[in-house]
Amino acid sequence: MRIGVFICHCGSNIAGTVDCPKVAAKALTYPDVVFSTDTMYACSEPGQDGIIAAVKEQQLDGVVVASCTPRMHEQTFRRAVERAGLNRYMFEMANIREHVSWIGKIMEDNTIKAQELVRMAVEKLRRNRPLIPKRFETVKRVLVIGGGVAGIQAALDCADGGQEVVLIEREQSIGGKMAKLDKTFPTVDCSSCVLGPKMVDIAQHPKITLYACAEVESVGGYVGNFHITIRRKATYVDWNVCNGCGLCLEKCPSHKHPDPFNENLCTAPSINIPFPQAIPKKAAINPQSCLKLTQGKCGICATVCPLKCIDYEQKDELVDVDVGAVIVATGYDLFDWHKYPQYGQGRYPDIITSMQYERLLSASGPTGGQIKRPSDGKEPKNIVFIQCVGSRDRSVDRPYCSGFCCMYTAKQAILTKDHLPDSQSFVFYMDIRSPGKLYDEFTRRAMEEYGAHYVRGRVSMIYPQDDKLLVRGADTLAGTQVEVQADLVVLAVGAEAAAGAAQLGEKLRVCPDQYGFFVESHPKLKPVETNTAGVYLAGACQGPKDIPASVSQGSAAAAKVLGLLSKKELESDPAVARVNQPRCVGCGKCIQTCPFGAIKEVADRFGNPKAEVIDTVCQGCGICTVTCPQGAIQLEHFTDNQILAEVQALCPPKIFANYE
Amino acid sequence: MSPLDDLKTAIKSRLGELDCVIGWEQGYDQLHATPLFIRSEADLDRLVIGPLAVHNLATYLPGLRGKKVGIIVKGCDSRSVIQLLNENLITRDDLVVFGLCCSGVVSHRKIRAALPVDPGFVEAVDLSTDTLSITASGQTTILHMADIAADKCQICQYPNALIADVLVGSPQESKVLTTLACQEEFEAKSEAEKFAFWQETMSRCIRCYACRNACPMCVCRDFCISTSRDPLWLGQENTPGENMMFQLIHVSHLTGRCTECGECERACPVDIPLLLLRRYMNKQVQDVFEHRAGTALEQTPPLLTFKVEEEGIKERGW
Amino acid sequence: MSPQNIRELRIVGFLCNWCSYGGADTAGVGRFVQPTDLRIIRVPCSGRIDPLFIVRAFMNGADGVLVSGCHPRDCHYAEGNFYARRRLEMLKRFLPITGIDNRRFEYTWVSASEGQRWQHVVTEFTRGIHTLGPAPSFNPVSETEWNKLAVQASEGQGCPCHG
Amino acid sequence: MKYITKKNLLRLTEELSSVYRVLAPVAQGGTVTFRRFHPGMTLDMHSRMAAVSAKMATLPQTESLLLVQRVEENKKPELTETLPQGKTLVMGARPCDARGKLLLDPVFITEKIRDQHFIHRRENSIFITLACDQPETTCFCHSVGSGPADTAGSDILLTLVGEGYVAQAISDQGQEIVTHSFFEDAQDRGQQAQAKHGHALELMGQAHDYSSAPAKILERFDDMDFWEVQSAKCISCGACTYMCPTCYCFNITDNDLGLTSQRIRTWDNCMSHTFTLEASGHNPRPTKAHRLKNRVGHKFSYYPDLYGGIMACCGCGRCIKQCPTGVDIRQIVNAAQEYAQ
Repeated sequence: MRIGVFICHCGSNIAGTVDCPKVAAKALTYPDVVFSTDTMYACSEPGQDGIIAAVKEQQLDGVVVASCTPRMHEQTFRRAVERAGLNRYMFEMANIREHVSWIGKIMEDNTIKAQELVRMAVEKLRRNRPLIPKRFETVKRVLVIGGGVAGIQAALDCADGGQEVVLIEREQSIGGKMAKLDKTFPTVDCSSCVLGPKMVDIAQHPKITLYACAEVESVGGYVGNFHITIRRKATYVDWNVCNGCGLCLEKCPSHKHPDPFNENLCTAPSINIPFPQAIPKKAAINPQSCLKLTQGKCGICATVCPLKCIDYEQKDELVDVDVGAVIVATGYDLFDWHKYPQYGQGRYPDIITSMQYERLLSASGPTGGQIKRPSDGKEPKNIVFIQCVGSRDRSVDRPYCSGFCCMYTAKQAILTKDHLPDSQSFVFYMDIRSPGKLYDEFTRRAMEEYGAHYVRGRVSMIYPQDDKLLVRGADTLAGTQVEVQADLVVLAVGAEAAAGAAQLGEKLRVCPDQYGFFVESHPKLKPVETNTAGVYLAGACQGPKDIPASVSQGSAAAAKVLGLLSKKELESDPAVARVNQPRCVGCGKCIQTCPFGAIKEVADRFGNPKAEVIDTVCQGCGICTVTCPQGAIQLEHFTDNQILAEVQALCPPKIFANYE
Repeated sequence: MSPLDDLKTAIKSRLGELDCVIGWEQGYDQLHATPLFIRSEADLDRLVIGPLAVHNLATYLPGLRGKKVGIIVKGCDSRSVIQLLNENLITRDDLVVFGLCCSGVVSHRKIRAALPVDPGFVEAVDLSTDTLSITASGQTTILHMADIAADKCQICQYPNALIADVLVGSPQESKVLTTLACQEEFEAKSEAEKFAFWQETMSRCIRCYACRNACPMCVCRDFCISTSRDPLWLGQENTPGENMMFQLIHVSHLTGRCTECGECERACPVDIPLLLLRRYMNKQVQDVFEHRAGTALEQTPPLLTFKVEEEGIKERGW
Repeated sequence: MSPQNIRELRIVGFLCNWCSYGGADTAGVGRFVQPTDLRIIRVPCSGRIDPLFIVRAFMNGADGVLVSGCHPRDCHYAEGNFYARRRLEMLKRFLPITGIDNRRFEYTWVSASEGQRWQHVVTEFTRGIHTLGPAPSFNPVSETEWNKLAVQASEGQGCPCHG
Repeated sequence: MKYITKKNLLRLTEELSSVYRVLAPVAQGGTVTFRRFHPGMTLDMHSRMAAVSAKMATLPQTESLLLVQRVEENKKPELTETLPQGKTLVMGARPCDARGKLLLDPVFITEKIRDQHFIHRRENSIFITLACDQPETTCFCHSVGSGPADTAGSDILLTLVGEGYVAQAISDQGQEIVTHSFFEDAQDRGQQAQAKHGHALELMGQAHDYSSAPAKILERFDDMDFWEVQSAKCISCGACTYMCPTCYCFNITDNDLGLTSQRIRTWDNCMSHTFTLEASGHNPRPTKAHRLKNRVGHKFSYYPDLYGGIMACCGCGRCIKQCPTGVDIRQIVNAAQEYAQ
């Protein structure tokens, strides 16, 4: 083998604390190394050209680059060696920046360490072999999970791009959180006027199939060929027939249960259509409160329905779809503010959440757009908004900023003034975070034009005083305590990961971060990709986001999917497990431990059981390789011999001239 | 009828449907038994059972896959059969298990140690319930079974076959003792002492792989990673280090699978106390996973599964 | 191999690509200074780490071995670290019987964002290994040591019932 | 004839160990093996026959053949041949050990091939052998042309008489050693030794006639049913070959360790699957039946066919005595000899 070694200075990033020429010189004494040099920036165009030229001139058949972390530039250099005519797997990287130059102070130690890491890479490379990917076709269909604004945007963009789309929504209607909002910042335009047409487009698009009241039951397969089973929950109404006339809603005698769409500010009938613009506009029975389903009596809806579409016997239904890609747009939930003792933990009805306040502001809400406080229905005069409820607070394990609360609080202060010109808004805030187009101007308008009184400080306590709430807090700018007699307190609750995200993540093999939001492939360069090929993220399931950002991500994810499915064939990663069948004793331990079901039992020509890897399903984790006692199943590119070579390079065994 | 007669009758009635039944017969002298492959009723006459029938015959089963065989098992051997079944390495339908209720077997090593000179020329052996009398080179020595019983028998918890189509003999009680003094004594040594012990012990290992090939759970056999080039885990050089490495490969691969039958140690031609390692590992498995290999059908070896919350594992905090 | 810097001991790290290797990168990006003894081998998943790699490192003279993977439940491959935890725990518990001090081996979980934690783990582990000093070599390294071994053997030291 | 007390023999061994690499039977962990002897150690000549033969004196289990080293300043690797050094003395070998040694000669020293490593050891080793006064059940040296007091291959033959040994110098080198002052005249102990030799042979009983074995085994060559029955209880380990004084098969391995590499020769074992495994994955001896056939066949048929009728077996019985499952090579050869359709 002829190996070339390139030691990158990375400007002074590496060369500052590693003697790069010395590392390069030492590499020439390593076995099979025929060429070694140091280079200023290996990843730059001249750097890559240098590698390509050396491969050609020196007839190299393997390349080692010692530079930054392979997580940064492994792909870059693999493409470079490919351009030079080598297989992309005949390349190894030694991480002498993040793991050496940036963490060690002593030049001498760093240089020795860099030399050893290069030596290790050389020993690994000596045992590499060219790997050729397999090609396979893709299913031209996309699954979008979640019908909030991000999911809607993604579905429409995919469908407009010519792909079939299956959109599933857990709730009875699509629209998500945005459908509940009254107005949106910073333009203060009507939320449903913006969203409504898009929801209708979903219903009418010939390429989109919508399943509401549906969830992902199971996921099989792999990028380009996912097999999805969808559970359509029983609605007890035949949606093929229901035309959403609403007669059943009017006649339903059981309407005492809280209405979740209205944030439990009012009640709803047991058979319901959540809001007038709902898509699909179909009635569904709540099995927890329906008298017929809980007690076996009633049945009025079935009697009044002109289309006879009520079916109390309806069962959940499983639907199988094959898709080539999945977009996850499952959104977020609101922080449960009851964890805070200082806000009364629910004892005071006039402390409400920002989302409840949206419903009070909304013309289609329980009060018809009149701001009336829950306790006595009076119009409030002094309204206190408290920001960062469940944001930027380590004590409740929510150290992150939810990002949009500053903006919607400003919006609500503005709308309050519009609704109640005599009112006075107070906003307790920590910092105003409004870094968006026209955002800062918007918050200033709330203060300057709408007279909202912004107090920088936290609220320490709220307690009732007569029919009012006394809000006590600090004004950290003035350095004083402040007290406000409030008629209504609105908590700007933060965002948290949606309930059920963890379970969905497990099915899709998408990791949640420590707060339950899904982790993107790279925080900067791959913001909508996940580590599972073919699964993409859109909207707040990846982290708190406002509407413009969610819509952008929806489009971005759609663009990624369209790019993926525009390819006739995909290539599978060849660094997968492979079975050396003569060595396999057919015990099936690998099959037992594979998390992906990527190994199946086959019979050899003598009928003996043997393991076989399904290339496209294997994700390359290597659990099987450790499970197999006879080492018959080896993860390509990370074989036992390759890793052992690295161990031996670091810990060379003692050699004896005489063993007697 | 004696258990041996019961056993012969039972085997006779099943022999027709089987390729062979594996049992024991007398070996090169009266003191040593050797495995017997019974293929005809004539072979059956040579069958012996008892304290000299030391071999765990389950070792042969994976190699006979695809054939219908019968096997005679002691309590400890039956654990190996169960473990092999649990690991899908043998087929229950192809197997007829003749179970014994075992009162223990001898340790030839202990017999040797009890005699001044190796009993190389055995003239007569006389067995009673509690004693073994050996006449060798003209001298007769009477040994007490309790002194020469194999270590595993002194702490035996499973004297009666746990799996059997036919069970002969009267069931025996499990032993009160569950740990061996010598094991505890060894474990109590300092790390440096243990290190030195293995260094010098492994310096006499000849890497003949008798321990591996006698082990009923070493099912890789011809494809053991210690003799392959790809993967290349082990050098061919006979140094204490490589010899120890082999033993550690063996133990590692037995984690949660070892049935503690002791065949490895018994097979070792240079008497390396390999069970010191096995028993310790098994104890760890028992402590962490509450698992004892081969004691129940349908068990999953603990390294082939996991729990999201591991009650038995306390990780180091940093 | 060049004569090693005597200030350093031989510490081998096995890190999963997705979390801990990334965590070590993050520590680098943050310029979190660490002892230089550690040499990191990158593997796709902690589930790829055969405990025998660690044994091999020790038999070849490693003074310490550090394994790190994704936090439980955060495995890129969903289950790899769950298997790894069982395998590595058994190795850690087993080592004492071989005479290898099991403080020389640790396994832990570090996520890609925990650069500081990585710095802490490396610093602490390295400090621990330095406290223990160089590991003894299983193979005698000189003629005298071979001789010592032979004499030791004839003295029958070792297992009380087999010695 | 000379005589040396047990105590003096130990002192002699200690003295010799400064000149020779002395291999001697040493008790360790309940067993006895040949080990490098150093002053301060005790000999265990009698408690039992050493588990492993003294073969390593002339054919060590591991030996270095070549070293390849990369030196930093020099890009070209340096290649060194590592020939054995010094002299070896085996104390307390048994006649079968000494006899076994001779059986390796025609293999390693031929007209075409002269194995320098073997030749060096062969020419620089001395065997001080202890005659057996008590044969074991597994012993059959007298059936393969040897006996409990066989002097072939030995330099000195010791016979236990009283609290010491009658020493009979066989070779010139042996003669030189017995001139040492530790030795006294044997006087009438010489006759006692002779008597012991005769008694030991008598105890062994009738010798078995193996002369028909080469042909008879060859007749069974294609009869795999025969070999499957014979090998049923074999577990295909290598204990028999590694303990055998006459098994000489070896393997040569290159340990590629990058900066330093080594070519080593190690004992190989025909019971192993890898012994005949071909690069293609094909194995001409796929089962233990094939392998055991080879081992028995080689010792009692192919070797004698090549080397003038001498069996490649010294009858020490280690393979029988220490086989984990009690495979008895005598029974297999008998079965072939007595085979009737």
